[in-house]
Amino acid sequence: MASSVIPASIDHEDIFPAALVQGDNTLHSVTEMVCGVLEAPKPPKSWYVIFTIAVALLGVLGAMIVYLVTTGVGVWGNNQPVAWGWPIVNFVFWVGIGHAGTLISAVLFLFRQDWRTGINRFAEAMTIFAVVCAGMFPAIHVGRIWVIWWVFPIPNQMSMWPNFRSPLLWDVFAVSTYFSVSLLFWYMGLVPDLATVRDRAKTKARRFWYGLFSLGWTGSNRHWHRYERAYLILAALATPLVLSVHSVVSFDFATSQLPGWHTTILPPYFVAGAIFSGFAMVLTLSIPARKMFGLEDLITARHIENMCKVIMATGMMVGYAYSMEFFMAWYSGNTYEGFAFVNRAFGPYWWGYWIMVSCNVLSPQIFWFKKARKNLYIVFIISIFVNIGMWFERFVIVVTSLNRDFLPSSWHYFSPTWVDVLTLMGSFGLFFTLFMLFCRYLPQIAISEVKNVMPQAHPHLDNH
Amino acid sequence: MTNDKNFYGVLAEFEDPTALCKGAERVRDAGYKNWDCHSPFPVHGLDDCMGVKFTRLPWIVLAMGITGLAAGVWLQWWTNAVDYPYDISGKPVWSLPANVPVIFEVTVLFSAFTAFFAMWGINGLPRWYHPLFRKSSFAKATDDGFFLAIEAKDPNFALDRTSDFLNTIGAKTVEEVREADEPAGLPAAIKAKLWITAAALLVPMAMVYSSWDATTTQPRVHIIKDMDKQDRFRAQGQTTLFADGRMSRAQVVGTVAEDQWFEDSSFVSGKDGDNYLTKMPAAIVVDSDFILDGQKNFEIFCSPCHGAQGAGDGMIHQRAVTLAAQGLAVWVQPTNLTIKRIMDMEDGKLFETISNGLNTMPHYAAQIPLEERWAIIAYVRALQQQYGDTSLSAEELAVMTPAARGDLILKQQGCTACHTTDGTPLVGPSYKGLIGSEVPLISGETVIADLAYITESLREPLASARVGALAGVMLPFPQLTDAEIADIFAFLSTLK
Amino acid sequence: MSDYQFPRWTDAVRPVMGYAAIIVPIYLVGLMTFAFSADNLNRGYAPVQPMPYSHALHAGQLGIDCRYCHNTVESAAMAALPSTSTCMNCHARIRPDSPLLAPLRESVASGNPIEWVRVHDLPEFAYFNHSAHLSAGVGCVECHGRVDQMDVVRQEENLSMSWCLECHRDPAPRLRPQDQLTNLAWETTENRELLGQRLIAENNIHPRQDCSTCHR
Amino acid sequence: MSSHPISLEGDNQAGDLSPKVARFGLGLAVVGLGVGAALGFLSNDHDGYSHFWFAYLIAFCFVLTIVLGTLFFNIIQHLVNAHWSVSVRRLSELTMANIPLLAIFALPLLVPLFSDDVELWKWAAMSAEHQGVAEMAHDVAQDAAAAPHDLATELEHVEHQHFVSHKFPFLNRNFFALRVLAYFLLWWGMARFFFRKSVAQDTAEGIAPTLSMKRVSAVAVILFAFTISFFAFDMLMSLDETWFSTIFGVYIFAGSYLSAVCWLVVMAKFLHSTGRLTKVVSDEHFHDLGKWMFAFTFFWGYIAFSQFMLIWYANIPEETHFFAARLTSSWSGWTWCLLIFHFIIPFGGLLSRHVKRNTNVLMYWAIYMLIMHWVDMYWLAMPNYQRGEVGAGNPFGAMEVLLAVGMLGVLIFGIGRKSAAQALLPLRDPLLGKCLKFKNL
Repeated sequence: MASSVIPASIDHEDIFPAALVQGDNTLHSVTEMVCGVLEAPKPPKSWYVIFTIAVALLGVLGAMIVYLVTTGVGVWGNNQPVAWGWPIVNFVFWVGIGHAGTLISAVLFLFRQDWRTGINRFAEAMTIFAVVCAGMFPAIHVGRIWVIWWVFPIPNQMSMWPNFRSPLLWDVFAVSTYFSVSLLFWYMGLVPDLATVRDRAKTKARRFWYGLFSLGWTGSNRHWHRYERAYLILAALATPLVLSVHSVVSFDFATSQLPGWHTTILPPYFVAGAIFSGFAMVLTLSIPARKMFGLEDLITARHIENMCKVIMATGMMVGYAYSMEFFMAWYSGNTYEGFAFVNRAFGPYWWGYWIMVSCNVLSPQIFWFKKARKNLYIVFIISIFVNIGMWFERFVIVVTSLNRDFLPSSWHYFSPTWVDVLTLMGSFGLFFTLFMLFCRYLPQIAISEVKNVMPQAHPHLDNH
Repeated sequence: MTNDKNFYGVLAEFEDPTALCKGAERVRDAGYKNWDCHSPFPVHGLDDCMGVKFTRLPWIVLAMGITGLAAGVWLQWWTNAVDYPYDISGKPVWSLPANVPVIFEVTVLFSAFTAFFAMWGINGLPRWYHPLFRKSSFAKATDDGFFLAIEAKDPNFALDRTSDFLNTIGAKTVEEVREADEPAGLPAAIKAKLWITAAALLVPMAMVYSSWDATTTQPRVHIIKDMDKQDRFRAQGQTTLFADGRMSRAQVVGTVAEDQWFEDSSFVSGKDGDNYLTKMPAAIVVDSDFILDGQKNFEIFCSPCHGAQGAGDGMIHQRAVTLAAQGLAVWVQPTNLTIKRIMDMEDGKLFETISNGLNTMPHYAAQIPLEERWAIIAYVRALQQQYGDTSLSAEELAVMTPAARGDLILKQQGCTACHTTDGTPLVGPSYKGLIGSEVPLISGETVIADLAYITESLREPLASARVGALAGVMLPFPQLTDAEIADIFAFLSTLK
Repeated sequence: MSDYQFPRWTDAVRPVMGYAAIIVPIYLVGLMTFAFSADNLNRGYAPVQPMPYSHALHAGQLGIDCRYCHNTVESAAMAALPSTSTCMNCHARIRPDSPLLAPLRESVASGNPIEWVRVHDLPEFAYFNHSAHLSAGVGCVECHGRVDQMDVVRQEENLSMSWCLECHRDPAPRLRPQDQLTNLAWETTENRELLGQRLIAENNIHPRQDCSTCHR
Repeated sequence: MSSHPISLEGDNQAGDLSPKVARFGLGLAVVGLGVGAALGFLSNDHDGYSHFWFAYLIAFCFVLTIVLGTLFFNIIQHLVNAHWSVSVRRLSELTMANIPLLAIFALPLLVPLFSDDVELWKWAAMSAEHQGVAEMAHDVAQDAAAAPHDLATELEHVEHQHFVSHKFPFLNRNFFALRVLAYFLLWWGMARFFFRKSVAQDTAEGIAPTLSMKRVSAVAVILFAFTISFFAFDMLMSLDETWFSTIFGVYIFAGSYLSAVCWLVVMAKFLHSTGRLTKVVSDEHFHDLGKWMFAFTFFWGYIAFSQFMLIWYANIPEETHFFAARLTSSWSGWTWCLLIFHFIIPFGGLLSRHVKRNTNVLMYWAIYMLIMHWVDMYWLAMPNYQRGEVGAGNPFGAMEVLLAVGMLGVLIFGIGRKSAAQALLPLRDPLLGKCLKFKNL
């Protein structure tokens, strides 16, 4: 008979990972560390540098939008047959970035992955800002942005209603629901931390504003009880929601009959791709930010390593989808499908395709090595690669499928105009402006959640 | 219980989560109802220690989720299948598979909003004022402090006893908490503003109520004017392109449009050379459809004056007569189309009359297309067959007296439309007492009305026009023979 | 810590917020539904015309057919406004000196048309053809109302897209025999639906509902 | 961090239960497969016992997907270092260890594969008598000259032939057999590795076996993804030789993992009823298994909906015939049944935490979902039987049920035999302590 006693004192990093809060921290020092960032009289110099660049780019975005609206969408490279060019690529790219936030805050919460606490606030903020950037592109893509309200079922003078059978309208509902729910989720998580900032406030203005938004939170346990339940419910709702949002984005393409777009694996493939790109963006942001604001104790090497693993896994899923698409394109016997995929790899946009494959499938393979996962420089570079690769994935899907459609006489090589390029750059300006403001004025780390995973937080009760 | 209205309760601080849990168990067991713990993070296990009942939040969310599901279904069904169904990409207007994504999103939206707002609602937040905030030590509750507060309104509460109790169960410190010494109700100024806002909200509603279906001289409000008005050509519009500002352009002088050219020019003119056509142009086949077309156009364009049966008694005539009596119109009765003169008139002459007008009748070439003018003539002929004069035979005429023949001729030629026999002046002078009277002519002369005068008035009415008459109104009657004029004279001579 | 505290009366704000959370959305939706309704915004337009022409007198009392003046209506997309000469058919002799008709006489003298104000004005991205509707058997009254009773012409229907589509989806109850098109007062004892069905079958009427029907 | 030593009270050995279970399984297998086969062979409906082979394939895929699901359950728990599942992991290991046994029951499928008389995989016979499209077109032209009225039908046939013959390099008898062999070898290899290492950990001093399982799991998950996808394409999707769907592998995976979790619930509950593992597999573990059931009911619905909606929406003939056949014929009843009973009802039923924590109710849901998984397999495969023929119905009777039960009997027999040699839980797993302590929020 085998022993019925579990071996004690077995310690191994792979099975029992390092503590989530490094260093000799107490509950109070965690508060100090996080609140210190926004209570400091001045942010670090690098903050000013990045913020200035971001605001400048935001100005470029504003100028581009004004130019677009006053002149018309002809200033873009979009034309037949690539009528869905650059803006939709950017839309899908930004929505995808957004997904990691929900994944970290909701899905990892459901999977009881404690390590999410260090980065979830970050990721949720990133989600919201990315969705803002994403939502902008279809809005300006309609050309007449002053009639964008037509997509909502609002009583109006035409006595018309939107067409709910259109995937584009599903998008409107999916993205706006996603934005609303993400915002609620993010704000809900912020409330106890805002209360912390409120209670430490040194000025009347801070006490008023943080007080206003912390809703009079007292840390009451009866409140915490419902709060945690609501948090769980929101997480449980956000998980299928995040699935649905990028699935709906994929439906924009997959419900059509265009070879290269119409394939049934697109919904889960898009979701995996979104998580993939989102995690890469979280890494891109958190590696410099933890340095800039001195949060290395809270966003630890373990967090970064875990994110690398997620990137590798989702990168593999994306690779699986690439190969399934190729196999089915051949297996179906459909000549058009076959052509579309050969055209992807060896057509006029072959470079886009191979950038995508090498960035998305090949580059994360380095994370098989623990040393690579531990090396911040490598991780940072790969995360940038993945961002680039995922942008190119959307470019490949949108542009290569459209530029050689069924009618060879209408084949046309799409190239972006300077307005296209500056608009994309400007959207990064919007993103980073919001992000920098967030870093400066709101707690970057979920203080109460981090405290909750510290050993001090657990009551030692004999009767349990 | 305490009688001090402003006394809130006592606040105890504990060392750590463990102490708090143990303390909470004791407070629970002591039977307190109105009390709570405060900690910077949710202490797991504390719920059991406090005896917190499991929240009903999930059930509320479920109920609202189902509501959202129903709302999603209803929204799409109502908008796309009932209120505004239209055909897009061949999908049925009510096609569930395509509606699933939005149903799902709306369900999640409702559920998530409910989870969020119901949670704050049940928690009684936002509540910016709280007596506990008045204790500076309580700031630690969101940092690293663990507190337990018992409210004074708890039936078990007694200040000393409760404080001692808290001390015995491991509290680090115990403090008394009082409400702020200020009124709890809304200040009057804010109340007034709220009422004003509420009243102001009624204004837009009143505006909508008053504008509903109201007659206005202002053009409709188009919220998005986008492309409503375009710089493009539209019939009868205005333009800056041409000097006269008209978009509709006149035909270039000296040109004939393709559809205006006819091999048979009589179709356009009603004349064959200098002679009027006596029958329809060769291109026209008169059948019942053609006559019905003629009827329609007759009723549109002719009947207002000539009357539905062509008797010259249309609604315009009747109104004009009334107005003429007041001196507001200068009116000649429209010709009765069923008299012999018109029956005898050539088709070509009738066509010319419709096209170019005659005497007081305006021209209708601009209003009535060519072929329909011919159709009107066909219909007029049909009217004449039904209501027109039936001519007497030569034998019958021969046995009549000359005066009787003259009476008949006047009626057949339509003279009685303007001239009466009883002395009443109409457009023209009455025939009564005419013969033998002195007639002042517009030329200044005066003549005796005799056979020669009557003959001249019928042959050349303009030359013998008398003072006070509407010169040029009366038509010449060249078709009358001398014998017929003699008969007319004989009839007129009887009217003394 | 600064000693700023929210005043105690902020507690009383909460019930107000609760009511507002319920009332404001209902209020906004209700207001928008009625305020932006085509029935509210589009109907009732009765512009002041350059001279007081009464359809009630001419078309109603005198019974002049609509087509006497709007004579292109059966053959063209647009129902033409009458030229001055059409007016002068009668008014050369009836009320020739009326001061109300001064613009008419000026128009004759100058050769410039009278600038009538368009009442039923569709947006220019919507194509509408009068002749097609008349030949299908849609009477004037279906869109223009009882013009023969109006001293000043007024837009009775909202002319919105969904209003157009209502009839395109279900034309039967709005069809009438060809000889009653301009008879605004026409009534029949026959069931309009059945009559319409019969006319649809007889005249092969299939109103189109695709976008390019009107947006071409 | 380390775990506290926790003494495990109660019986965690199968002991004398193993032979009983094995005997029960054997009986079930003999009766089910025997009578089922007899029914099939007695009612030869003039098409080479095709009906029987369809029923056999359905039963086989039904059980095999459960087993593959448990294999994946194992791999993924090691990959993500999960602690909650340690108490039921041995149950999944006992299930997945039966892959070689099931491989034996794949052998009979060689009959329909290589027989020209049986119409199971229609491409099999077609690939054997493969005629080039050009030759066929030539024949059609000649036939058309003789009998012009048949031209449309003939051309349709050529078009069909074109789509199918294009795949012959992939879909032919030998390569198919070779591929299936490869899948089973790979699965066997993985199952064997994880089973042996896990058993080795029971007696090991350190945690070396656990660490090596963790290392291998990353590679295993990739292998698993591709093998189960291509297995799904080969065994089930190719039943309709012209149809294709890129998501099909994921669809089969979703059903597979769902049924595996259900199977674990049933096993754990059965062991509870015999007084085993009562202290080890607690309500918390059932709650988590219930969450997986709920999550994968949803995930299955999501994948099934994605596949259906995209094909329905685009409505391209070569794809849409799959759903057209299942929505417009007598199969529509089964399709609605799948939507309502495989998704909507269990979704509602498993939503509440009270259901997930009530082990009796949860077990009924698990059994229910296993039945629905069989319906799923039946719905995928059976409409291809007598496809397109006049009067083709949806044959469902004792034979289908008996074969499925018999195949389950095989699995139970295998589990019974495997369970004799070691404990019913990984005794010295380093995460077991954490597993026994955690509580759901």
